[in-house]
Amino acid sequence: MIQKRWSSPADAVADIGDGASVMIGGFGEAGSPIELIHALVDKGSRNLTVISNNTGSGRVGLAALIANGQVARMICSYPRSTNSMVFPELYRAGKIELELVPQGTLAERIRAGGAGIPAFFTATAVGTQLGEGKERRTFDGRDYVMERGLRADFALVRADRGDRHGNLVYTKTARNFGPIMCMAAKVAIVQVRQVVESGCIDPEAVVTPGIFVQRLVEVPCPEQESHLVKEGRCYP
Amino acid sequence: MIQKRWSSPADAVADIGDGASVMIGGFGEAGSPIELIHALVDKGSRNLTVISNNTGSGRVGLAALIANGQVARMICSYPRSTNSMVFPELYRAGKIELELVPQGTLAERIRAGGAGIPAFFTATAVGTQLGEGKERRTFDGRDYVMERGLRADFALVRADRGDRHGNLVYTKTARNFGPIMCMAAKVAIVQVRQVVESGCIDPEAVVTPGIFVQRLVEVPCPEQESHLVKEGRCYP
Amino acid sequence: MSQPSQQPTGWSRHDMARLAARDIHDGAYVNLGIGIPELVTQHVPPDHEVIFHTENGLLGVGPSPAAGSEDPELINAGKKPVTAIAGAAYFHHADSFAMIRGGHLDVSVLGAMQVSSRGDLANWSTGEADAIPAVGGAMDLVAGVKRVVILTEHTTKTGEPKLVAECTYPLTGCGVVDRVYTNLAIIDVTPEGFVAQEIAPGITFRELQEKTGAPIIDGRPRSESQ
Amino acid sequence: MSQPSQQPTGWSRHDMARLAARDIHDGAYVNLGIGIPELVTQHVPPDHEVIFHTENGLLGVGPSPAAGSEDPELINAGKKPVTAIAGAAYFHHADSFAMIRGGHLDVSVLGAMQVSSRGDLANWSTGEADAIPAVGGAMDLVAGVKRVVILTEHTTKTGEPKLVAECTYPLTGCGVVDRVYTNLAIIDVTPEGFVAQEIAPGITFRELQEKTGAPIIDGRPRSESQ
Repeated sequence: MIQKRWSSPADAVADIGDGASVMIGGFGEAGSPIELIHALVDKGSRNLTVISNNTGSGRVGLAALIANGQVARMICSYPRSTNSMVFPELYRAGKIELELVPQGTLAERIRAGGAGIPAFFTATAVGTQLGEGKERRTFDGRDYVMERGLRADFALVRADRGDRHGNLVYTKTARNFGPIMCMAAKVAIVQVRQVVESGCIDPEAVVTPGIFVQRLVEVPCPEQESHLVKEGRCYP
Repeated sequence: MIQKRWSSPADAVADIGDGASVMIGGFGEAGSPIELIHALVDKGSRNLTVISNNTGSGRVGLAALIANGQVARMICSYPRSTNSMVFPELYRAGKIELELVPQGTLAERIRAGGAGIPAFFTATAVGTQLGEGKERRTFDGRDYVMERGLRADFALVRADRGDRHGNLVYTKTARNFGPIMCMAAKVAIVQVRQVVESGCIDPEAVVTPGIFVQRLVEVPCPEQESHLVKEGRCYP
Repeated sequence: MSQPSQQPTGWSRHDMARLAARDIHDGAYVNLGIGIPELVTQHVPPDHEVIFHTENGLLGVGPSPAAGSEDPELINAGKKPVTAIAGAAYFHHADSFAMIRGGHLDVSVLGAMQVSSRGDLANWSTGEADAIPAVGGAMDLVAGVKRVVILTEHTTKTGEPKLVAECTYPLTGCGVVDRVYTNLAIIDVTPEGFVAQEIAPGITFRELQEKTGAPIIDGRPRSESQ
Repeated sequence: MSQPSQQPTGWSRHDMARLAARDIHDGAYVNLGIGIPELVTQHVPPDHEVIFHTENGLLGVGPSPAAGSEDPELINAGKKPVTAIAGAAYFHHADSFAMIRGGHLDVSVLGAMQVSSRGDLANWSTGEADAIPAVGGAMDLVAGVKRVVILTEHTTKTGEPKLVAECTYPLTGCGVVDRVYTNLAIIDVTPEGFVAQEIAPGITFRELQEKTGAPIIDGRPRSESQ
């Protein structure tokens, strides 16, 4: 029988080793899998490449993972925000690498990776610093750059509900990068607010079909990153 | 106020002119917008390029459009089926052109067209007749061919329900090419079983967001292609 | 009695947003950048329905929620809480940028650090060695959306022109800007360079030219020119 | 009394489907082609859960519907009516082929016209001038799915070998086939060519070799070899 449910965040991330590439869902705190990230902080894997839109806030969640010195390289579109100081400090100190990618190109590279597309062309970033060094090509009179599909060893994602087959639905704008990161990772690890019986999610409304999900962990009441930041909390 | 609802199939297709490119949804009869196709037969536009997975059955729907001599060129993956004789006859007689495309490449080319991707690479068809003449390239030790995004002037699509904003949900495997064809056409024309009030479709469960839809026509009881074929019906 | 001489400041930020909103057609799909562009939502003409898109996965952004009813999972690209209208739709990031890159959005309203008379836009980086580079979705928006309009103060806080002959900051896109709304004027980017279409009350064309880092053509109807 | 000599025919189609089903691991995601591969659904071991994918947009294909309860909007890639299991999901064609092309499916079970000892597969066209070419999703499946297995009669109706040194029909894919189940044997495609792993009862290795258009290595455990 298919049973993708795992007992705890710690179990679910236990095989994320040093040097792994890890996609982490979320746009700011919305959709950020904070319990899975904290489990990865506990696990202590180092030299990670993290692919995520942002770099976290305060000293919890993704920011805690970075502050803990576990991340060697970030691939992201927007590594700063109001309460983001961990990444900037390490970046200025030369202790973390950054590959800056336009947000839509980042999303499409992840989707391409998941869809078996090794490369595609986009007009985004043509003629800018972020397009430099990239193969350029004209189609129908317009210039494009070639971008590569992006895959990862693991994805950490937060969804709303899931079933034992791994089918997922999300909440509002917390959906963001979750579905495409599940597609692009060899092992997609998802924390959901609730695990439901198979058949409880309308098959017409499934957002991530179970084939893209390997592990599911129930976290009924996830921490709210912005609350923790406001309280000045630090993880661990 | 946004109101994408049009009064009839005839009105909705009235500006599809000679030489237009038209994507037509459906996988076999499932999702085939038969009333919109029949309206296009009535309209009589000629020299069309039609992009559709199949070529229709019997002498109704897409097969009727082809039989009526309106289609100069088909781009499709599977132009024959049990009850398909119209296309084979015209093809053997040299009266219709065929661009044969693997089904997944066809789907991805349509999605790419809708997503502003002019070209991408896929391993599908490498080393086969359908990969011949295509640019070939190696990424990470594997060979791929380059495929171009596909757009069209119009799309004819069938969905289940829609609202005045153009949001759509589909039925089961009748979804197939509808969502991506709506994305890839300048003007997506959709027949739905029911037009509902905005807000009646759960925003989490919308399959095609309204931005991809230009015209909506209510056809409460669409004809069933297989019934018409069984009865030996001919359109018009 | 003579009034103390005052530097005319032209339009307010809300004026600018109102002028930009006036030019957005009924039924348009619009993405708003962070800052002054956000004010556009408050000035949509009452007989117009405009659908606002936020790149983090929502079409049909509604007004800000009442205090206390914010949902941390319903936010805009600026990570501020929003609401959703009836007829909204949620989708993932790849689908969201398919809308942008695929040319499905009608208008992108963005802020700017610099705009050149060729329509180049710089709005993501000062290029300083110490700065943390962060681009977000700006490059995708300018490359993909049908019409790109800029809402910005005409000059920097220190009085430097933001409308220039050549951008000195790193570019967001080349030749992408269609129109600029500033506190001083509405300026189109044309093959001939900047063309003023409307000038704020109390501002002369000469003042406008003085505060602009590239030649401007006066494109106003003759009756309005001073 | 001597029995009249009979040509041994080996396994039935259901035997072949059962053998293929036996080799599909619990929890696998599987796409089935049209024809003999469709029989695999009937032979999944009772302690295994296998999820069937159909490329026209359904994961979790269930058994055929009872007569009279067919839904023309719930069909498989062969356009036959099917049902959906609890835990199924519907999706559009681009997402469906993202599963295929992206390597998310574990097994693709297909029919064949020819398979070469290098693993080339021909199953979409006779290449005849008069034929209507039709490819469907076969090329995507063989290029994308992790493991490609073939279920086919060992020879054509006229007795020609389907397992050959070189395919003479147009290819579906190059070097893509992992294993072939025929009525005579289970044969792996290896760097050394065809290797028989199991031979149907009543069939000798020599008979198998005679009906095969390329050399076969006997790869059976020594105890089973004849």
